[in-house]
This record gives sequence, C-alpha cells and structure tokens, in this order.
Amino acid sequence: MKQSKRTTISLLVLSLIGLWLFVSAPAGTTEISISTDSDIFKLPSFGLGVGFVSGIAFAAQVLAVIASGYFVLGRNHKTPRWVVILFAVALVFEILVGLFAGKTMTFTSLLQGSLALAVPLIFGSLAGVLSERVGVVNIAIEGQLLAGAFVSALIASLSDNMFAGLIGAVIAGALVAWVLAVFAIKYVVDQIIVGVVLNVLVVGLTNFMFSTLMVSNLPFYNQPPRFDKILIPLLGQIPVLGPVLFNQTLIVYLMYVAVAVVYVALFKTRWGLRVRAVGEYPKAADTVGINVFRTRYVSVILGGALAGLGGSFFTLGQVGAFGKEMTNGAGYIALAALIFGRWNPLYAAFAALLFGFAENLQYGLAIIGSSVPSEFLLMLPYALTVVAVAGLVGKVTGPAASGKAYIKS
Amino acid sequence: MKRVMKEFTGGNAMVSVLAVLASFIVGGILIAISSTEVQTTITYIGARPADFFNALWNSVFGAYDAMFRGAIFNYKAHDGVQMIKPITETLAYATPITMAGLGLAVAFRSGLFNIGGTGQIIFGAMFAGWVGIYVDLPFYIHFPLAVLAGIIGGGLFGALVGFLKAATGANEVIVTIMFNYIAVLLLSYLLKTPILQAPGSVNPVSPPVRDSAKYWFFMGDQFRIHGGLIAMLLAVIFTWWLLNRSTLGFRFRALGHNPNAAKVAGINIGLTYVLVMGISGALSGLAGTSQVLGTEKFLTLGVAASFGFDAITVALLGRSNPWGVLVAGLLFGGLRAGAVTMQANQNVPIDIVLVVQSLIVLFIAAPPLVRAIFRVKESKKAVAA
Amino acid sequence: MKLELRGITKRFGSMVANDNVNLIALPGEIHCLLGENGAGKSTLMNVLYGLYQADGGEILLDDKVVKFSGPGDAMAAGIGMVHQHFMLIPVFTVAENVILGHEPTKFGSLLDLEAARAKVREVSAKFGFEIDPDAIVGDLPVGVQQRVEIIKALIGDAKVLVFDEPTAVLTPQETDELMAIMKQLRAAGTAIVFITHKLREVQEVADKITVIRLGKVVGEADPKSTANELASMMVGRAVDLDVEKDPAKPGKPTFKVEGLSAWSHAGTKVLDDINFEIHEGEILVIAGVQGNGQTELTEAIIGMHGKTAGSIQLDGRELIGKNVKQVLDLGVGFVPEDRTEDGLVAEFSIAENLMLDRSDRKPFAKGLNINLDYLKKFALEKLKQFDVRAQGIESKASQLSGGNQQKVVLARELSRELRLLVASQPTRGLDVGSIEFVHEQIVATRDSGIPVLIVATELDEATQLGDRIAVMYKGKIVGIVPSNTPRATLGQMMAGISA
Amino acid sequence: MKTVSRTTALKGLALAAVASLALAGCAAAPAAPTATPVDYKACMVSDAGGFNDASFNQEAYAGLQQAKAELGVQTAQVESPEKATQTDYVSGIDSMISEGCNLIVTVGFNLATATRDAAKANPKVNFALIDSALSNDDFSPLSLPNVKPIQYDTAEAAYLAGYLAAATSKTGKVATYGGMLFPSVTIFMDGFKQGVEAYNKAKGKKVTVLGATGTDSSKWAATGDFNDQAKGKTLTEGFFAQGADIVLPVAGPVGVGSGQATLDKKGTYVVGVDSDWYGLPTHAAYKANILTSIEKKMAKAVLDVIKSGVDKTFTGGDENQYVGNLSNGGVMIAAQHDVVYPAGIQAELDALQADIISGKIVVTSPYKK
Repeated sequence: MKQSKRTTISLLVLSLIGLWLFVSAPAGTTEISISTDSDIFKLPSFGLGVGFVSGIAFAAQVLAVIASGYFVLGRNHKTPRWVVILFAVALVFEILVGLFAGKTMTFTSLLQGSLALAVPLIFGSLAGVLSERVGVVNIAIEGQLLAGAFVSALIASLSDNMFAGLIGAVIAGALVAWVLAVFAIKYVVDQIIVGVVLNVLVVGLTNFMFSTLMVSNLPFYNQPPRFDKILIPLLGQIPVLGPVLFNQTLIVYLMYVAVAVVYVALFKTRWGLRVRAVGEYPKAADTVGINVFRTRYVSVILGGALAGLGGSFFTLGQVGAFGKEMTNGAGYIALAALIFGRWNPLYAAFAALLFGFAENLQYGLAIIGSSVPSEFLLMLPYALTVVAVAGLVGKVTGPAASGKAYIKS
Repeated sequence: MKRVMKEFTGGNAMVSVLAVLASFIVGGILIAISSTEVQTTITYIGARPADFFNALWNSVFGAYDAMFRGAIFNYKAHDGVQMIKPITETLAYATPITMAGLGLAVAFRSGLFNIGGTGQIIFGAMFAGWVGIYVDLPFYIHFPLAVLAGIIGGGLFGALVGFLKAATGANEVIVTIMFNYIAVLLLSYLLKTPILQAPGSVNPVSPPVRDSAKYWFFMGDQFRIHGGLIAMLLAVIFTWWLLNRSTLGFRFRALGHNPNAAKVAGINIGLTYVLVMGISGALSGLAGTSQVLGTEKFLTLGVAASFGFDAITVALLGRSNPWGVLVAGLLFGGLRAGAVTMQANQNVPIDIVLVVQSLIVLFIAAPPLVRAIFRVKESKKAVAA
Repeated sequence: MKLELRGITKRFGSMVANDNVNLIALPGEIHCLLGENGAGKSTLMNVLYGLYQADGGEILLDDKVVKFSGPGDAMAAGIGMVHQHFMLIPVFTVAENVILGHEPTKFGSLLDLEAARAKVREVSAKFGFEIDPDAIVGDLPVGVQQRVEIIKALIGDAKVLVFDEPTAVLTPQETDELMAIMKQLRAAGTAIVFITHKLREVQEVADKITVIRLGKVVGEADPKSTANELASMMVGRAVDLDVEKDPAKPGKPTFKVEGLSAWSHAGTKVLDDINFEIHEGEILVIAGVQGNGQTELTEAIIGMHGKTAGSIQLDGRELIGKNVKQVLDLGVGFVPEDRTEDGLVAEFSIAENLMLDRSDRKPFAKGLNINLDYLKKFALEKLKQFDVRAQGIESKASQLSGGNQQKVVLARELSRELRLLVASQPTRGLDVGSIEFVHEQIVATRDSGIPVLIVATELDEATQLGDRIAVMYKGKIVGIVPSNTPRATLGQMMAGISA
Repeated sequence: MKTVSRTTALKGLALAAVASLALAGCAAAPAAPTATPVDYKACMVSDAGGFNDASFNQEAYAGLQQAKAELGVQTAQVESPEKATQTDYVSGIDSMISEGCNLIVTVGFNLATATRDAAKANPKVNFALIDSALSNDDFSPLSLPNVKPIQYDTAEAAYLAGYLAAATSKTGKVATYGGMLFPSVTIFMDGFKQGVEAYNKAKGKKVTVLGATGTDSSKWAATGDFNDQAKGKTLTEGFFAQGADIVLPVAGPVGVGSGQATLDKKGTYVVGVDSDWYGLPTHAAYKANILTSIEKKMAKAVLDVIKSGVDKTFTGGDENQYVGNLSNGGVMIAAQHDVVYPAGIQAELDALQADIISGKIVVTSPYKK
C-alpha cells in the first residue's frame, strides 16, 4: 500500500474511536485544573461538558480526515504533517476528556509527570541520534543510562557533590559508548550484538558493585545529594507551560540545551555535516578527506556521554539513590522514540514526550480510579508505540550506512 | 551480521577457548575484589603477604571450584545422586535457553532481529499451560496437544510481528520489544483472573499442569531434567535441517543475506517474514512448554525469567548455527547452575555470571582482541584480495 | 602542474593490482589511461588520491615527491577526482555535497551555506552548468549528479584532475558536453588523467594514451590508432568488436506491452503509456540514458513494480497483477542490471545461487528437502556449460569476478523453460571476454526463437546487439527504430527529440 | 541547591582512606579468631529483588544476620536472580541443602512450591517459609512437619496506619499504590483503606484513598515493577497533584521514589512498609517525612525460628504456623518519630490496637476468612 494512502486510512480508522467516544460521551463534565503550587497567579479550575468537547473534537477529526483524503486522492500528495497533528491533538483531547469524565484532570501535573518520565528517554534518544547518524547502531543506550545512573550516584555520594556526580555520569556513559565504538569500529563486530551484550555487561557490573560495594555502607556509597528544582523567573509563571517546563532540576535544563545543541550541531555545523555524511556514505566522506573512524568515535562517545547524563536523572534528578536495574528498559524505549522520531533530535524528543505522556496518563487514570485493570493501563504506552510504528510511521529508513562497519581497504 | 558470521566461522577454536578463559579471568578479578577475606588481608599485605595470596587463591579457586561442583560434577557429595545432580541442573537450565536461542538463530539467519524471545516464551507457556491444566485427555493425546498449543502460541505471537513488518514495514526490533512488555502484562493479568489463576489461591499462580500433559521425567523425580531435553535435541536437529537442508530454510537464508536478490528470484518476502517470525516464535514457544509442562509444572509470572534475553546472547555466541547454539546454551546453563552453588558456597554475587557471559560473547566476536590479550599470532590464512 | 607516477606497485595479499606503473601527465594535456575492467586503473588512481597506500614507487608533483596519507592531502596538493561511482551523499543538497570536507563556516563552526551556494553558482556558471545548489542530489538525473561531482572536484582549485570512467552513465550528448568541458579545462592548463575503456572517447580527446593490462603498463599508444588496434592492445589479443549474429528471423509477436504506465511511491508518473511488441527470435533493445524509466519498465514486466496500469502480455497471458514468482513461472528470464544487489546472494555458493528461483520445486526440492544430489549435478553441468571459472560449485558468489558472476546469473535464468528473456545492462562492468560470451548467449537465445528485451545505456551495444531499438526518455518511448539508425539520430532521441 | 547536606570534609577523608587502603596495605595483621561457633547452619533463599531491597528480603536477612551474631550459628544464603523462575528457587534451595544447612528460610510466596518439594524430599532439613502456607497441587492445605509457615496479617497494622494517615491528612486525601498487585502487596493497601474508612466513620469525615478506588484490587494503582524508582516518584507526584498528602507505596525499592517526592512538596508524608524506614540508611534522606511504617517483624521471627532450631524445639506443620499480627507483635506500626501527630491520636491508635487484638474490630484479610 502506498505510504500516503495508509495515513489516510489510519486516520479514518482512528476516527472511529473518536466517533464512538462522541456517541457514548457521558453527560457529565470534566474538571480541568491547571494551577500548581508554584504558580503566583492561581487560575481557577474549570469544567468542560464531555459531550460538547467530544463533539468539537470529533468534528476536528472529521475535518482532518477529509483534508487528508483531499491531499492524497485529489492532489496526489502526502498528507501534510499539520493535518496529522491536528487529528492527533483532537483525538487525544477527546480521549482525555472522556477518560476523566466526572473527575478532575490535573492537566499541568499530567504534563509535568510526562516530562519527568521522558527526560531519560530524551537523553537516550539523543545518544541514539548521534550514534546512528554517524553510522553506528546504538542498542547499548540502556547500558549507557544505567552506567550513568550508577556512577553518578556513587561519585556524588563519595564527593558529596552533585556536579561531580554529573561528570561521573557523563564519563561512565562515554565509556560504555567507547567500548561500543571500539568493538563496532575497530573490531568490526556486528553493532547490534555489541549493543545487546553491553547492556547485559552493565547490568551485571552495576548489580555486582551494588551488592558488594554499595550496600556495605549505603550512606557512604549510595546517598547522593539530589538536585532541587529551580523555578525560572517569568518563564516559570506562564500558565501550564511554565510549571511544566521551567520549574525543573538542572538536569532537565541541560536536556533542553542538549536537544537544541544536538539539533544545531547536526544540521547547522560543519561537524554535523560531516557526521551525517559519514553515516550516509562513509566512503564518500573518506574521499573528501574526512576521517571516518575518528568522526564515528567522537559522535558515538558524545552520544554515550549524553545518555550517561540522562542516567544521572534517575539518581540525582529523581530518586536520590541508585537501585538495581533502575533504568528498567528506558534505553529500549528511547530506541523506539529515536526510530519513531526518524533520527531527528527534535522529533525524537517529541516521540519520547509522547511516550512519557502515555505512561503518565496511565498513572493519572490509576490515581483517580479506573475501570480497567492496571495491567491494561500499563500496556498503554507499549501498545501505542506498536500502533504508531505500524500505522503511522511504517517503514522508515535511517541513515544509509547505519549498522555497517566501514572497512578501509 | 553477515560479516560477523564470517568472522565467527573463520575464527578458530583456539580463540574461542581463549575468549572463555579471558572472561573467567576477569570474573576471577571481580570475585577477588568482592571477597571480604581479600579485602581484609590486603590491608596488611606488607606485614603478612602470605595471608593475602592465600585469601586471593581461596576466593578465586574456591569460587570456580564451587561453580564446577554446581554445574558439572559434585565430587564432594556423599551419594551418587548428588554427585551427578549438577550436570542435570545444567541441562535443565540449558533446555529453555537453547530452545529460545534456536528460535532467535532462525530469525538472525533470515536477517530479522527478534528481541521478542521473552514474549514468545510467555505466549508458548500460556497456551501450553492452559491446555495442560484445563483439558482432560489421555496422555498420548494430551501431552502432544499441550506441546503443540505452546508451539502455536509462541508461533502466532512471533508471526504477528512478521505480519506487521510485511504489511506495514514496522521495525521488528521495536515491535518485539513492545510485545515483550505486553506479554508480561497480559500474563500478569490472566494470572489474576479465573482464566489462569488457581481457584483457591490468592497468589498469581496457575493450578498445576495435569500429569497427562507433563514432560517425561525420565531420570526420576529427584532430577529436574525431563523430556524437554529430548525436545531440545530434536529442536536442534530440526533447526539444522531447516536452515541447511530444507527449501524453506534456503529461502530464509536468501532473505537474510540479500532481500533484493530474493525478491527478484520470486521469493515472497512478506510471506517469508511471517514464516520466519512464526517459526522463530514457535521455537521460543517450545521453550515455554519446557518450562510450564516440565521444569516448573505450573504457570507463574517468572516463567520466562531472563531466558528471552539469554537466548539472544546464546544465539549470537552460537553464531546462529544450531549446534553452536546448543554448545552456547550448555555453557550458559552451566554458568547459571554453577552460579547458585558459587553463591551458596562462596558468597559470590550471582551477577558475576552476567559479566562473564557478556564478556565471552564480546571476546569471541573480536578475535583480534583476544589474540592481542594473549599475544597469539594470527594463524596463517590465505588473505583474499 | 605536472603529475608523475613512478614505479607504483600495489598489492592486495598475493594479488598484484599495480606492478611498477609509470605515468606522466603534463599541464594542458589529456592523458588517457586505457584498460579493461579489472586492469588496475582504479587502484592506480586510488593510490594517487591517497585512498590506498602504495607498496612501492612514488608520486611526484612538479618533480617533487609527495606523500598522501589520505584524500585530504591529495586535495590539498591540488588533485581533484571525479569518481566512477559518485562520491555524493544522496540525501544532501548540491551545495552540501560540494563543500563537504572543506566547508565554509561562519561564527566559528556554523556552516555558511550561503557561501557554499555562491561557490556552486560560480563554478556552475563558468562551465555552463545549470545547477540549483539547493536541489537534493538523490533527486537529480545521473548526468547532473556527475556535474555536481565535477564541481566538487574543481572547487578546490585542482591542478590535476582525474576522471574515472566518467561517461558510463551519460547520453551521447552529455558525453560530448563532458568532452568539451575536458577540453576547456585542458585549455586552462589543467593536467587531466582520463580513465576509460571506451575507445571512441579516447580517440576524441586523448593527447597521450597509456594502456594498462593486468596491472602492468603494456605501452603507450598513438592517439590516432584505430579502435581495433587499441582494443587488441588493451585485451592482449586480437579482438573483433562487432557482435557476430545472423539477421533476425522474427516469428510471431508473442510479447506485447500496451498502454503501460507506472507511478513511483511518491506518486510521480515514471512510465507513461509505453507500447511495443517483440517477436519471437528478435532482440529489442531499450536504449536511453539511465534513469529514464528502464528500471521501472523491467520491474513492471517481472511484477515487482507497485502501481501500474495498462497491459503486458506474454503468449497471450496478462502479466500485470501477477507476482514475481508467477511471472517467472510463465517463462520469463530476468537478468537484473545490478547483479550483486539483485542477481546474486553473495554469501551463497554458486550452486545455491543457481537454484535461487526454483528452490521450492522439483527437481531442486525433494519434498521439503533440498535435493542436494541433483543440485550438485545441475551446478557442475552449468559450470561447464557457461564456462564459469571458479574453484568449484561451493565457491561463494562473492569470490567470483564480475564476468563469472554474470555467467552464473545467465546460467540460472537461461535454464528455465524460457518464453522471454529480459536483460538489463547485461555487460555492464565486464571484461571483453565476458562481454563476448554474454552477447553470444543472448544471440543464441534469440536464435532459439525467443523474444529478447535488452536494456542498454551504451549506444555501441544497442546498435550491435539489437534488431530494433526503442529509445526511452522520461518514461516514454520516443521511437522504435532499426538498429542501423545513425548514431547522431539515436543520440537526439535519447535527449527526447523524436526521429 | 543541595537537598541533603552532610559533612563534605568527612566524605573527602573517607575517599582518601579508601584510596590509601588500596595502595598501602601496611596495617598490622590481626590475631586468629577465637570464637567457637555453634554447630548449626541456618540458611536463607531470597526472592527476586535480593537481600538489599530495602524491603522484605532485607528485613528477613537481618534476622539471619542477627542469628549469626547472637547465636553463633553458621549461615549461608542464596540471592535469587532479578528475573527468577521456579528453576532458580529450586536450585537455590537445593544448593543450600548441599551446603548442609539444618534450617532453610525461604522468603516469599514464590518459593512455596519449591520449599514444599524440597521439604518432602529432605525430611531431615527444617524449613521456614515466609509469606505463604503450603498447599498441595490442588491447592488444598498441606502440613509438613519440617516446614514452619511464617505469615503476617499485615492488614491489621496497615489499618492503624490508615487511621493515622486519615487523621493526619490536611487535604482529606491519602494515596497508595503497589509495585505489582499481588496479595502480599494488596493486603497492605486493603488494610490501609479499611483504617481510613474507620476514621471516616468515627469522625464523620470523607477522607478518600487515591490509587485504591473500588473493591477490585486488580484495578488499583501500580507501577508495574519493583525496580523503577523514578516511576514511583512520578506516580507519587501525580497523587500529590490530585491533592493527596500522604502516600503508602507497597513496591519495595520503588518506594524510595515516593519518599523522595515528599521532599519536593511541603507537608507530604510517606508511610513505610516491611520495616521501620526511619532507621534504614536507604530512607535517611527523607526520614523527617516518614509518617510511620507498617512493620513486618520478620527479623525477629527468623531469629526465633533459628533459635528454636538450635534449641531443638523447632515445630513445623500448619498447626504450628506463625501468623504475625498485632497481638503477638509480629506486625506493628512504627513509633512516632519526627512527624507531629494530631493531638490525641496516639491514644486512639492504642485503643484501636486493643480492639483489634481483642477481636472487637475485625480487619478483613485473607488470613481471617
């Protein structure tokens, strides 16, 4: 089936959900509360009629489907991205209002939690972007995150200094990435193999160090200080977005910087051009005098450093201690976000946010009491990812040389 | 992948042995570090160095001796059963890992990266478990039916991935990762509903599988090896046949090596994706049956353990060659069985095994590194242009 | 700048790719390096360009010995190269490709794409190229891509320019234009090394000719030598460049294409109302510059192209709507244009490659098993029949030379019960001996009364092999003409001008 | 910016000490040990999560350590892997048997079947099974003379904690969640909920329990695993955003995330589980915000059962099973630490406890059917 047509059909099918929600919308209202404690001007919460909102949202979906059909069938174009976004926003809003019918939806908190869950995913997907854009598949994101989490907790505890912990996390992540790079680039081992195995290795090492070293003296080895939230003046006062985006810990601010820097570096600088060239066609890069191996090492290791930083969010940003296997698969989700985001740092970050949102929505529903068993709610983010990958993204092609070792004859 | 396969087949046995040796040396270092004896004696190494070296030797030798006694032969045991029990434990662990490893090997050889071993094992176990628990039939029908159900369960779950890839181009790595989570959660849910939960139990466990559906415990109840071992060997032979002798496997490999050429030669790529993932999942499903109808005898949340991920390393270590997978499965089974004794006897954390396992794979994948470590010269090979 | 290669030797393992090669290119001179595929021309140029390190000999620029540890050094020294396989990143724009490796920047390390565009425009204007610096290279026609490649080579102010088989993908007109560019550069004092195996071009522009064979310089030739003289020198024996064949004895038109159109994934029309028929015992050559719909046409015939409309009939049966397997089963033999990508599984043995299309049926399959005995017998027989030079039937396809690989593909495709043979650029990149063999096989197939469709991009091959020639341009057939149509006319048709 | 301040100088010194320790190693050699150990070997097999889970495995392990120190018994233990199967439990127990253990404590309901089979096969070895009784394959109860089940009616203590939480809450909302919703998890949540309801009934208030809406415990809130502490934190922040100010995490190490969440919002508290979190280093960062803990005194029970083994007074079988409850001190809520309780609440709690012990109040739980 043609890619473009599939989008239309997917939207059409999804709009059936919208229709069903609209038809079955209960008569009640959904309270939406958007103020948080840090707000100076508290906005009152307000109620929305579920049926009314569903109607509007469904109408928007119908419009989007028609627009998509017009572009695909009428003008033989792909469905423009804004149509898909319009549709998604309308549907999500309809679902949200429906789910929280008769309850209070703490909208801002929902977003806050989504961001918190997404932070390590975003760092992880940036690591993946840097690595895969230069032609090295990075399955080891999980290991890089976990190494970062472990080392940051250890160093920050020993030094009683969070910044030392951050540096330690960066080095740890970079180290794991360096091993990946050496095996993938120098020893030409299949990159997926190295990645999978490195994840196991890091789990083994951190578990080992945890149970032999850390637990022998927890206050000494595993009680790092934790970053406090910093409220940014003015920006932090913007309703909804302020408390979500600008009342966060240093690591989150570093994440914004990292997304922006990686984006600019990849697409606007000499270095980025070379990185992408190496990832697309290393031989061509070689023939214009670019050192393929060095470029690969640098980019992969920088990626690992970012993932390490992301790992520190678990310990220094959130929990304040290391726990066995605490990353719990975040690296794999980051990988999914990266592919979903088409190897673009911005899109990948949005994909990670989407995942964080799905996951936190699940918590939000569990908090207010849901009619669905917890397992099915917990499945939500994973099921959504499958639907997204199969239905909307389909076959995506990454950097052409990703996963292929460059062998200079 | 292709290149590594070549590397692997080109590498000689010497490198493999040295890779395992190197990994055990690193493991030994960790063991020594974690030993409290070693930690204490090093503080006065100047005063009484013998203590330190004694402790060093005791910790490392003691650990690996315990591992040997836990994985192969317990020469310290008092009766024959206890003496040979370790090797049967190794086989018991090796059975599901090898089966699932074979499944992943089939996928790898066909160019698909199946990370979904966990989910497929769970589906196999759920299907086999349900039939084994709730269907009442004479054993000669019941047992094959239950095993078949498990194979089908894993196979369908795997084939679904192949179908999604064929129909929509969805990346199988992502889909299988997500399916693992979904399978675990589904099992967790079903174990709390009457569909699978044992009546009268408050915990998430199923009723036991009926005797008529169980694998044959041919060495008696005091050992944990059962007919699954035979099934594993059959699966190895089957996989070998599939990949090397069958026309279907030929098409799988053609797809794995060069999908374009396969397409031009008239091979139906989409259908082949479904079949590859179906058979891959079916073999993992078989691992599920070995768990639920054999070793475990009832369904719990832990049924798949880490076998799905172990299977990846086993398949990689075995170079996706069925006999290689068998050897790798036995090695990993032995490590896992030995680790328990090592922990019980010497207090060595079980996580050492993960470290050793992953190092083995890394070292074996990079023969030049191993040669560099041991300063072995590369064997004379004709270097092609 | 004067370039001199002195005693260059390059070995790969036990194979000597260049054996004591000497070559001097003077400023304002076009020096042709003539040799067959695999003669060691490209290796020599890779040594010059710093991609390979020579095992012996030295490179001199203006009589000074230079050492290149990589292409960067070579570029800095003033050597530019137009590669045979374009060294362009398909997803990058023209400007990005051109500046790669020596990017203009602003504010430290931010790319200055405006400066890049200006540079592209400047060089482009100088040589009369009309190239949009912001176009994505992958979307450009091959001929234009090559100009990008030339701009890339020139932008570093190259004093020595190497053209590595640059005309393989060009129309005759584009080739003429390229020759003009080369002459323009020569006039400007650039030393040009022109690597090719096409004699016509050598005769047109060469000031000096060095012939290389099996890694050794076999001598210098006079630019005024005849084609057959040059060819004999190149191949090492007397060769007759003409394809020997009897006049066609066409039978019934059993293969018909009517109103065939096709669309790409992106929705653009790639085949536009194609109509032709081929008679039994006749060779129809589809001529045209690469990328004008030939690939899509062959894909549509064998059932690999997505969206198509119209009709393709073989022996009265409709092929559209059938999948690849069904089409092959109707007796279509298909030799794809890229044999390593689409024709062979490199990791498979010769024997396995020979049964790639029929592995699932008798006699190759015995039940669910592969019939290894039959396969062995079959493979040995084909090895002999098609003169495949290999250690044995267990040799991997990747270990074979290009000619032998193509023989394996032909052996497989011709061993079916054929009703139609479709071969896309069947001699691309082959040595003269293999070309002769492939041509013989195709003619023999024709003579057995089978309609044959050949896609050719080289006019010489088209006119020699074809009984009739259909010229394609932008997804349409410009016209179908007899094979003795003048070269100039065909060239015009290839540029879209109807005869 | 620091959340926790500690003496940096001390840390620096310690760091240097570690370094010099590794380098120098010139301390004097100690004399040979002289203590004479008891000829009794007590062993333990953990559930997944291991002995450092800051939760129930750790609490049980503490009992084993105490026995080693106080009774002089030899010990050995096996930590089951993070993703454990029955196979791992069985081989863990088997290896303890080969180590010649006299008594094997198995921690968690997951080990019930493995314990039963091992006990049948090794009648001379004694077992103590925590958090589960034995049953046959058809789930009829089973009694083996060499197995002592140790169970806890945690709901009773959770009831008190729920009452206390309801009384303490300023927002009228408290919250609870599990790691995964097993009975040994939901029993805490259920008891907690009953305590809140009791408070509402007594005072005519309407304190609600978020995360445990409705009677179907399978639909309550859960993080889905016992590892990801960051998830625990996010979920807890979600509770706080919905207005809750006290949270009971029943999720092993994931509870740390909840504790950390209390640091970010003033006036929020966490209720510990399994042991008194106040005293555990793992929870030190937020110990001021620990309202109370629902304690399962496993260490004591383990110590007692080992002692009975040493004294040759071990009694197994269903009839001799130990059910820890308020009455025998097997479960309790921790004493007040830093959090200021509402006036008079301690007296109320004492009265409630007396009523539960006397049977006047019945806290429903799987142990009282």
